[in-house]
Amino acid sequence: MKKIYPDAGAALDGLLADGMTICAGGFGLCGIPERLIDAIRDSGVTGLTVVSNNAGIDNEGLGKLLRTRQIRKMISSYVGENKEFERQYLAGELEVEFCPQGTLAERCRAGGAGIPGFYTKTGVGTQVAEGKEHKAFDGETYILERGIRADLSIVKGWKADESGNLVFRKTARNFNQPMATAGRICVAEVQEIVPVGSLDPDCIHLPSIYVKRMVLGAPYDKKIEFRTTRQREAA
Amino acid sequence: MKKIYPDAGAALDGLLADGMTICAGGFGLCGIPERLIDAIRDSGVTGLTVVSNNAGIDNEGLGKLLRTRQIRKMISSYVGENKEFERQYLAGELEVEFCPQGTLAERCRAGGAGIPGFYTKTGVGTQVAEGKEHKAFDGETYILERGIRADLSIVKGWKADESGNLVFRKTARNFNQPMATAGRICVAEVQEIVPVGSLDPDCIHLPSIYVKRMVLGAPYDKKIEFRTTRQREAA
Amino acid sequence: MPWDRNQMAARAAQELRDGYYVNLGIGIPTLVANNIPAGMEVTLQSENGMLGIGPFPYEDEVDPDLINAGKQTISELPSSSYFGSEQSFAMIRGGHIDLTVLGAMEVSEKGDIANWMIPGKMVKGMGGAMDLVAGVKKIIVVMEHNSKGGDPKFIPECTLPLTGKNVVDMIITDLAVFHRPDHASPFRLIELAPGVGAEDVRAKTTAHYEG
Amino acid sequence: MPWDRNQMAARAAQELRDGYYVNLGIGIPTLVANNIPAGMEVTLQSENGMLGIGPFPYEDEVDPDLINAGKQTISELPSSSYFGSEQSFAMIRGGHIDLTVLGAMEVSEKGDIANWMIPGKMVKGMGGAMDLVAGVKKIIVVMEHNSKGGDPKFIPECTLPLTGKNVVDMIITDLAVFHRPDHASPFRLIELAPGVGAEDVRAKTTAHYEG
Repeated sequence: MKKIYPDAGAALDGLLADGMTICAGGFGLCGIPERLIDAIRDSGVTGLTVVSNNAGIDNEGLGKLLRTRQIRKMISSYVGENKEFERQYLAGELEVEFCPQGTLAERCRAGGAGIPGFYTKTGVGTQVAEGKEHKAFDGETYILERGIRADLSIVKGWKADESGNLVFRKTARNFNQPMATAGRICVAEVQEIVPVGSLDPDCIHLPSIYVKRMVLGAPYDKKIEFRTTRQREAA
Repeated sequence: MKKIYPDAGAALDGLLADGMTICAGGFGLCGIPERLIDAIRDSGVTGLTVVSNNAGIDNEGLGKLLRTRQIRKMISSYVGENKEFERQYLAGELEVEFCPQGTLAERCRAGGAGIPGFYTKTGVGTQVAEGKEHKAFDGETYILERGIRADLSIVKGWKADESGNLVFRKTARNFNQPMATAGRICVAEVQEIVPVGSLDPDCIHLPSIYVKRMVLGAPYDKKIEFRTTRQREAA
Repeated sequence: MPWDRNQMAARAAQELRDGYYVNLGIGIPTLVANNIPAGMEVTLQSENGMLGIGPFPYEDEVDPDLINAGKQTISELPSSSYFGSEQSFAMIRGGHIDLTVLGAMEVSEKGDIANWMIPGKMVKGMGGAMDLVAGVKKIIVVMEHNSKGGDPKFIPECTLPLTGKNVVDMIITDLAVFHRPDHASPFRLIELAPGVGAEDVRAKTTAHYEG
Repeated sequence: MPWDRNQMAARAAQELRDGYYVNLGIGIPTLVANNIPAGMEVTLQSENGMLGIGPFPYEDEVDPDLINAGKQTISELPSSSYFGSEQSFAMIRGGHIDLTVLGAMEVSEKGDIANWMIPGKMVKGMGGAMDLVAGVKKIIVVMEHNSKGGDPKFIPECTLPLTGKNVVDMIITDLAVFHRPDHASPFRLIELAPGVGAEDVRAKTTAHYEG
């Protein structure tokens, strides 16, 4: 069972269809599946619903698929920093479902865990609660949120072993973990593929069962949205 | 903020009360909080509801608290291998709520994550579903299960750093992870306490926010329920 | 001649496919692990939090922190990973496990299964069985065709408390194999143990099935 | 003289306690990190999956894989840990974070908060704000007492879409501090910026409060 594909296009072969739903990992431009986004753009697939915390920036990350008008709908918590998004949204060309960030993460984890719905306090009394079932538990009001299942998950890892066990690095883990579980199939791109046995079995972030196909995406030219630094004090 | 206590009794000081609910980690005798169970026994606290996948065996693990009659009710998925349990249960002295193992793990995770209820297919059409709300999602029937919150969680870790970041070892992780989050306060016992900075921040199984008090429990004399081995083939 | 325990397990192993992730129950199902075809990659899950179960350990490798869901000591493989129970069952309940092989006391013609409780006897609990039958993609039951007293176990309606309703895809007994392509279809007899006649099976079964 | 941004942050920092786990919003709340009393251990959470936020990195330490929820590059501490977004918000929503300090456009006298959306303007989304106000144990709002146009921001009823209903515990403005002991009680004026009179505050506030 070979999970390693020669490039992102090959790894997505047979998995793309117009109108499909895709769960994408990443937070801002941190830990986004760059190669797989490029391959989706190159495939020309259209009418996509994309579940992702953010929508990239102009021509970076999912911004690339917005520019080519391949995305019909975004399910996201925060979409600032993207002029093309703003233009399409205000022109009514792009549908957006805003979902609180924690609810979004939990909805994807739930979908991946066989949970079609769960109750949360987040959003009670706000626009987010409109049209949703309300229920009281122990005297407090909660709303029902739905688990999300997608046709495909695309995620970015740091290292994978040849069997598909995957680890992330620092805050590039973020949504990659829950998104990976929500797709009927998950394709991962990683910076490094190591032999089976090289990773500590106690420290696998995403067990191999979730990773059906993978591709070596390096070298990466990781973009930074806000480079903030401090000065070394003079000696 | 010192989280390290000199012994298990001290770590539980002020946290125990008759009739309280305790979430306990472990699977069988693997990864159980032995020292904390001993300290609870020695405290004499009684009328406990204990949420634990198993109930120990005769005079090991939670079996110790059954023997002393400190437990009023167990919420568990499997309680074989325990004669005293059987006696008390059949005599009506011990209340038992059977909960499917996955539902139990999810209920504790949910409780710890602010989710008072979630839907699952597990148990639909069985005794477990009786009296529970049924709801259809996309044409399939699910039942509502409740999140569990406890007054106290007791867990067993492998290594902790001084700030309370905790890692588990192999299958001794099991229920320790979800149980740790479900308690209003969590006390951990570990085999080793290492300086802050010794653990890989990408490989922390239980971040320090969950561990409010801890105690060095070593040396451990870990019990094995079923020692199964194979023979080396003759050279 | 009816199949013995190992032959039943071998028959179940024929349902394995390369790349499958599989959970095996206690008893005969455990023997399926010894019958994985050479060259096929099958990864075994243990619901107490492990993917990639290795063989029983050598005496000097026994590790109390490394057990399977039957609480037996086991070993790890280079591809193994460990996780918590919540993650383990997210895998199972989320439909990520391809196949499970389980024992049963009764299976009904509608695919109901009873394998956790006999009222009046000491009740030990369902463990992870209800999660497995509710969540795994394909459910294979391996059981003796008749009880020790000679009673059919593949029956019109279960008499014991259920583990799951309308969940079983395939039944492998010592006499025959029954299968259904989906949960709306009836079971069909698709295979007989060598020397066992279809009438034999019919006579020892009260469930309705085709073929 | 009204408090400046840093003084408001310093006032919020007085609410910190040793051992607290805290999430700080963007803007003035971020400045609270610079005002943690010496010798007090306070751990900062970043909702994109980190506990133990360090200072901004030196130029040669910048790491694209290490950012905060505002997408700024940051550094780690020896006690830091990383986790996924589902775990990060399990922490937040499960009530494990002791305190959050947030900015706001409006707060109502009932403790409602609006800080994510102005209808008619481009909507960017709520990010993690709704989760924070729903889940964190204590919610402190730090905001200017009046808008740039002079309108009160602590008002009887929010006019903007809410982020959370009846969730705010304390309001720190450039003029005063309001607090309530629980969510059934009204806010009480508990402190004034130096040289600011209670009547000043009253004149610039439309919300009902005590004290």
